[in-house]
Amino acid sequence: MNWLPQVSPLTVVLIPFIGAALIGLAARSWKTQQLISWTTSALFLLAVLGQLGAVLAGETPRQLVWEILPGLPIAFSIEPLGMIFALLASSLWIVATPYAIGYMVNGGYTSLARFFACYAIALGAAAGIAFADNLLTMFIFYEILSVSTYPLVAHTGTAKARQGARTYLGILLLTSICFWLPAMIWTFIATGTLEFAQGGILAGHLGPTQAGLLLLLFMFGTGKAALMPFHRWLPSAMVAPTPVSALLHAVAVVKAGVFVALKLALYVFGLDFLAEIPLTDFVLYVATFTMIAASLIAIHQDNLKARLAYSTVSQLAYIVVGALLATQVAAIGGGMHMVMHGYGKITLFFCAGAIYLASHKTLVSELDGIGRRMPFTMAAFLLGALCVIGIPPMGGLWSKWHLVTGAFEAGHAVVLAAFLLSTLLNIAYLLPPVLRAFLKPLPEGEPATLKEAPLMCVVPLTLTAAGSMVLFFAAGLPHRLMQLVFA
Amino acid sequence: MRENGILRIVARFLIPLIMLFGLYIQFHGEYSPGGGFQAGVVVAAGWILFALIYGLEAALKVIPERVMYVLAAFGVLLYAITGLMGVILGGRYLDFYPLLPGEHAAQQFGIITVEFGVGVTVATVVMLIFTYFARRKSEWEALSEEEPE
Amino acid sequence: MIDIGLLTFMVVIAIAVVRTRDLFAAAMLFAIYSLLSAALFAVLDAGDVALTEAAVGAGISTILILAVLALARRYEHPTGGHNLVALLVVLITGAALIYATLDLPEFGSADNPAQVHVGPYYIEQSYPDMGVPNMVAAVLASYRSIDTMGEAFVIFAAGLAVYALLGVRPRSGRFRRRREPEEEDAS
Amino acid sequence: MTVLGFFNYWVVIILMMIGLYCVIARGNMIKKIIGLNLFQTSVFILFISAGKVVGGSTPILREGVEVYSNPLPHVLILTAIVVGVAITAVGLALAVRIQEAYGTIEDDHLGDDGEDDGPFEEEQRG
Amino acid sequence: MAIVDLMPFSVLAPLIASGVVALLPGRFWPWAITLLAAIVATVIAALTLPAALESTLSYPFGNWPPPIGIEYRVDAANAFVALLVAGMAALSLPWAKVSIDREVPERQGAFYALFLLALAGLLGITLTGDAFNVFVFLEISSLATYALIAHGRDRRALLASFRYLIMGTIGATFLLIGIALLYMMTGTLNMADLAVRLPEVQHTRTVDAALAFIVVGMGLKLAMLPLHLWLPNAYAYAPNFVTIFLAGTATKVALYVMVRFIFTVFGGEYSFTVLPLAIVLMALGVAGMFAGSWVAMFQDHLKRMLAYSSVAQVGYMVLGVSLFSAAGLTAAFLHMFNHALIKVALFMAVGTIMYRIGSIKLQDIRGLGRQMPWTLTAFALAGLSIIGVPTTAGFISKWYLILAAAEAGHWWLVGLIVITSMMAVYYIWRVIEAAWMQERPAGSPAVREAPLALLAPTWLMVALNFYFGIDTRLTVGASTAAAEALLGVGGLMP
Repeated sequence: MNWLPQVSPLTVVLIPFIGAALIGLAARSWKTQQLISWTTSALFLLAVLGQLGAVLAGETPRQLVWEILPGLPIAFSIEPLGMIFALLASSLWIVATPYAIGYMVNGGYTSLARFFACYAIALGAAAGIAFADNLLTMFIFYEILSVSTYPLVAHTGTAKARQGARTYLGILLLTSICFWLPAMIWTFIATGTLEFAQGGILAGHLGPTQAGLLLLLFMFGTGKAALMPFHRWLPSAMVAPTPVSALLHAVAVVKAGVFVALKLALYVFGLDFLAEIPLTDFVLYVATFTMIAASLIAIHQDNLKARLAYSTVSQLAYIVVGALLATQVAAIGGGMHMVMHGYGKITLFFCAGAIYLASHKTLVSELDGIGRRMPFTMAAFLLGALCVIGIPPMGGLWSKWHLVTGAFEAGHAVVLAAFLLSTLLNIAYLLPPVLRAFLKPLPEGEPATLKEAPLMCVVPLTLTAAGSMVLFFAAGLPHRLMQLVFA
Repeated sequence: MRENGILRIVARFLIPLIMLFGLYIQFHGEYSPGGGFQAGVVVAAGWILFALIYGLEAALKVIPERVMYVLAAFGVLLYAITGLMGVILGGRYLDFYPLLPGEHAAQQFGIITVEFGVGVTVATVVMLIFTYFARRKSEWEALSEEEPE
Repeated sequence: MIDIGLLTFMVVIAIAVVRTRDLFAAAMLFAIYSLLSAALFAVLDAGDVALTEAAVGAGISTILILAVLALARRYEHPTGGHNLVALLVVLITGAALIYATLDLPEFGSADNPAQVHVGPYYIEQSYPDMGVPNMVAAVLASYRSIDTMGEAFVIFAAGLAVYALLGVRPRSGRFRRRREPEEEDAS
Repeated sequence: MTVLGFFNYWVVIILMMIGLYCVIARGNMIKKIIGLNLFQTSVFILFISAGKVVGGSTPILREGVEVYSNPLPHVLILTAIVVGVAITAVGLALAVRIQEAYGTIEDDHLGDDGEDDGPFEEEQRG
Repeated sequence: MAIVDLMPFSVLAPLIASGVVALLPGRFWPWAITLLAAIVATVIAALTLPAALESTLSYPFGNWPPPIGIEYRVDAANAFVALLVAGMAALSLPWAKVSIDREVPERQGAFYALFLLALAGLLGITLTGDAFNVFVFLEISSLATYALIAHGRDRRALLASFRYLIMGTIGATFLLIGIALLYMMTGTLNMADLAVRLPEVQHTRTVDAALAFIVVGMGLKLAMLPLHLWLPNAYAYAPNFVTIFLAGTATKVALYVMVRFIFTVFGGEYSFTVLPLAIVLMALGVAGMFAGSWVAMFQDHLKRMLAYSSVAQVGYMVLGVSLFSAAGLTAAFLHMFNHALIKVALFMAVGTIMYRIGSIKLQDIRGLGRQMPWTLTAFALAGLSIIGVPTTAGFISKWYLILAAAEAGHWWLVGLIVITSMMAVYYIWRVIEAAWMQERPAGSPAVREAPLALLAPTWLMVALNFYFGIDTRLTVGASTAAAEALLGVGGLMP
């Protein structure tokens, strides 16, 4: 990737915002808006890739934008973990763009300019979170992400959509302002800095008990990581159009949450210090509980998107567990799982959307035999499901492998058992749709018009399905980057 | 009260006396109790007495409302500009020494001028306020006649 | 010593003002109160203040109140409730003031802080400084001239305010409906 | 200080309390304004008594007078009286307008804030 | 001309201009001269601030040396507040033109003259070094303010004005009682001189009571919690421009006077030991924060909502003072400045809505976001600032307040501040949701976007909110200097 120009971190973050502004200005011309969406996502991907070479070489490009108050700068730095998140978001955005265009146009939605502008802002905010050099910068972009996705969730404007969106925003803002913000202030007062540093900044400044409280505040404050009991927003947000659920609630928003959790564990607490905190285990068990409980709920969901949403809740808990096990291997597993689950889950959402677009079916129980009419979609669904479950030859294997090894190393037998149980549950709720679709006959009276969704939708989901398979072979890149975190 | 002949006659003597007294405390303020404010009140009281006896319209013919309003602003401006003269002539604001060559003369000149400003403002503002209060009643009555219930 | 008789009389009048529901009587009693306090000021050597209080309190204020009474009901409605709160506030204020007096310097003593600092300068220097025998006038118009300018502007502001409020001709007819006959409850 | 000295101050304080009570407890707006005047006048007395020197006289320079009372409080109270009458005038003007707008000047009858009685008709000015 | 000779003219310019403006006919010239006077005052205040940061400036009126005469005595604290007051006037006047032409169509000369008097009064209170002069200029500004509020077109404006008049006068009289007691104990009215002479008579019951009366008196003008009753209606029914100006200035100046007396005249050490000021102010501040925010959450009248929010914000400032530390005072001054920026922007946006649709009830602005996008966006952005989102001015002051609370070891305050911020989120969010997420009620007429004359000043204020949220050198620097000037009593000695 060395042939790509390396721009400053701020520029990377600004690209989507500029794109959003241009989309807003081009409100009249739908063609121009499409063009800008494409260009922006492409430029964004290139800009992110341009950073890869330097990061792989062990550098950390930094940029101080402005120091608001002494010790409180807006600053960016591109370190390996953020790079993983940025790569995930940028690569999936460019796939999601055609899907979103195809879906929104064919689904007959209106106010597309607002939709795509907010979409771009959300991606820019995700990049801002990925590249934030300190907690304050991260917090700002975290809130921008929450607020900018509200119009997306409430896009249809119906009472139900508004209600869902209100729950969504309410929980995210409440947790971040009531827990995260005080935790950040506490950190600043205790350490005098908010800057991320390898190995953490808290060690030596706080006692284990205080640090435990701080950990609680931070982890529950990161509402986007959907730890129980603050997971309700995720199913609520499923009222959104599917491209939103796909990109934002499989990638940008939820991954931002777990990314923050990982970042906090690695760069604020530090794994060594984390291991000394007694309350870490408590949070760990909360995450483990979330993992299992969400899976159990998912099994009972007949609505496909709701099932996927609870699956997401469960999978996010994997990553939080990975962060809290406080071993290197588990943390590496957590970082890799961000990518693997991202690709797998976006495929599943794309498929759910494609099914809805083609047949207006939303329930798992309605999917009988649909695989015969929509073979590509359902095949992709299978691959995505396998990736999330962690079965070869899908990328999900590697991340789960590391996570399980980490749990074993840390000696947490309960967590280990939970991983295994959860994998079984994954199979139990992800495979039935596929089995119904392919093995059961199509019910009587289905219109002959039922066929694959438009190409604009099918191609992206095929790509992401393929991507999750490629990741099985190309897992070296995320692994390498995660190792650099500890270099 | 307008019909009361005796009152009118008494007032005819009294009002000039009141005015004279007002002028006395205005310009004799440095030597005896009194000054701009008291003088203004007394002059206004004389005018109000006139208005009570001869009617507001007659009183407003002596000093129209608009004139009062302008004089009120004139009074404060006189004060402020006297103060400003101190700055223009090389001193501080409200510094009277630079106004005239003699020290005592300068101070007395300044004091008399600003007191006069106060007096004018006070007298006119009091008259103005009285005018509005007194006129309100007749305005209400006019309103009732226009639209009987 | 201040004239105790004057003060006692004032207390009686003040209580009467509060108790009466006849606003006309209240205005008249207030005028008397002002005159008495003017007398008190004179006793306290404050000639200028006495003159002013007599002209303002017994004169202008009373005339204005009477002018408004011509427009509104003469009798106050009996008030109900919330006197307890008022009483509490007043008692606390009074207690604080009494507390404050406990350490006040002796009344009228020539070596009070107020008589030995700043004040003597005016007494001794106002004639040499400006040749004005009335020290009050000297302090008012020269030493503390900016205060007096502020005072002039306060009056000016009041004039403008009344002009803005009442220079407009009334339009609403509501006042007519609720003006009950005045002979009721003349207690 | 002698009890007698206290007594004078205390009577003045009682006057203040009566005035303040009249402002707070009375609902009638004219009564409130009268109360305000009572209150302020009593404060003026307190202030003026600060300047009194026993055996002194009015601070106007005369032959044969040695002791003068302090002129400074007098000046301050002159100003304060003017301020007081200005407040009275504005308060009364407001009372007149309230009488026109509401038909009463009993504050108690006017209820509180929140309820909406629609925008007041626009006034004709001039 | 040295800056010290120019300094008093930031008060005198509007004062003198008021006499002129009162005589001007028509609709243009009164406004233009008023704006000119406000700009002059602002420029002079802006020039004064750097000089005052270096050394205390003193301007004796009539060339009589204090304490014989009256002086204007300016250090970092009052130079900062003066710049704030004059600046807010100059910034809000461009907004006023169109709005006042509608709300006060006739006799604008008197209206603008009253405005100038209110402005000059506030500036006079701020700059003066004489305790009684504070009272006089307080009354100038109060009288003018009562009249300005009564200009509101809703009849409740009259009632609000009258109630404010009663409470304001009681407050001013309390101040006067305090000054009288101080004078009886020291024989002087000059604040710096008082500061020198008070230690001799400290810990007398009279001085204690004087402090109490002054704090309560200014608390009334400041709308500190139990004394806030006048504020919501006064803000709600005054003409929009008047609300904007008052929200930006009046309570701040009252707080400044209170702080000046507490720290400079009495000395912070004394004030906080003799009266339980720390605990009382903290309790009232916290109660104000909560009660104000709480009531604001249920208001459907946007101006009342913002007015209650102001009560809450005053609580923040009082809380900062109650911490009795350099950090706390810095936070209080910062919040004075930043809250002025925020509230002026918010009230401008609300006033702009009112200008167009004639109502600011929550149910009447449903769906307005599409028809007046610029106005509502300005409201939303200014709303971010009152919530305290980073990169806005509101964040900076809350951050400092939190640091000050933590420094004093009051951890629980951090939690409370965060909770009240959440309440701010709620009341701002209600508006945003109504404006964008709901449909325009059926049958309501189409609305055009507001005229540029209203939008441009509003957006300027919004931009300033973000500017001062990012570039904090001026605000933090001046606030720190102000706090130091107040705490270091030595700096004020002649």
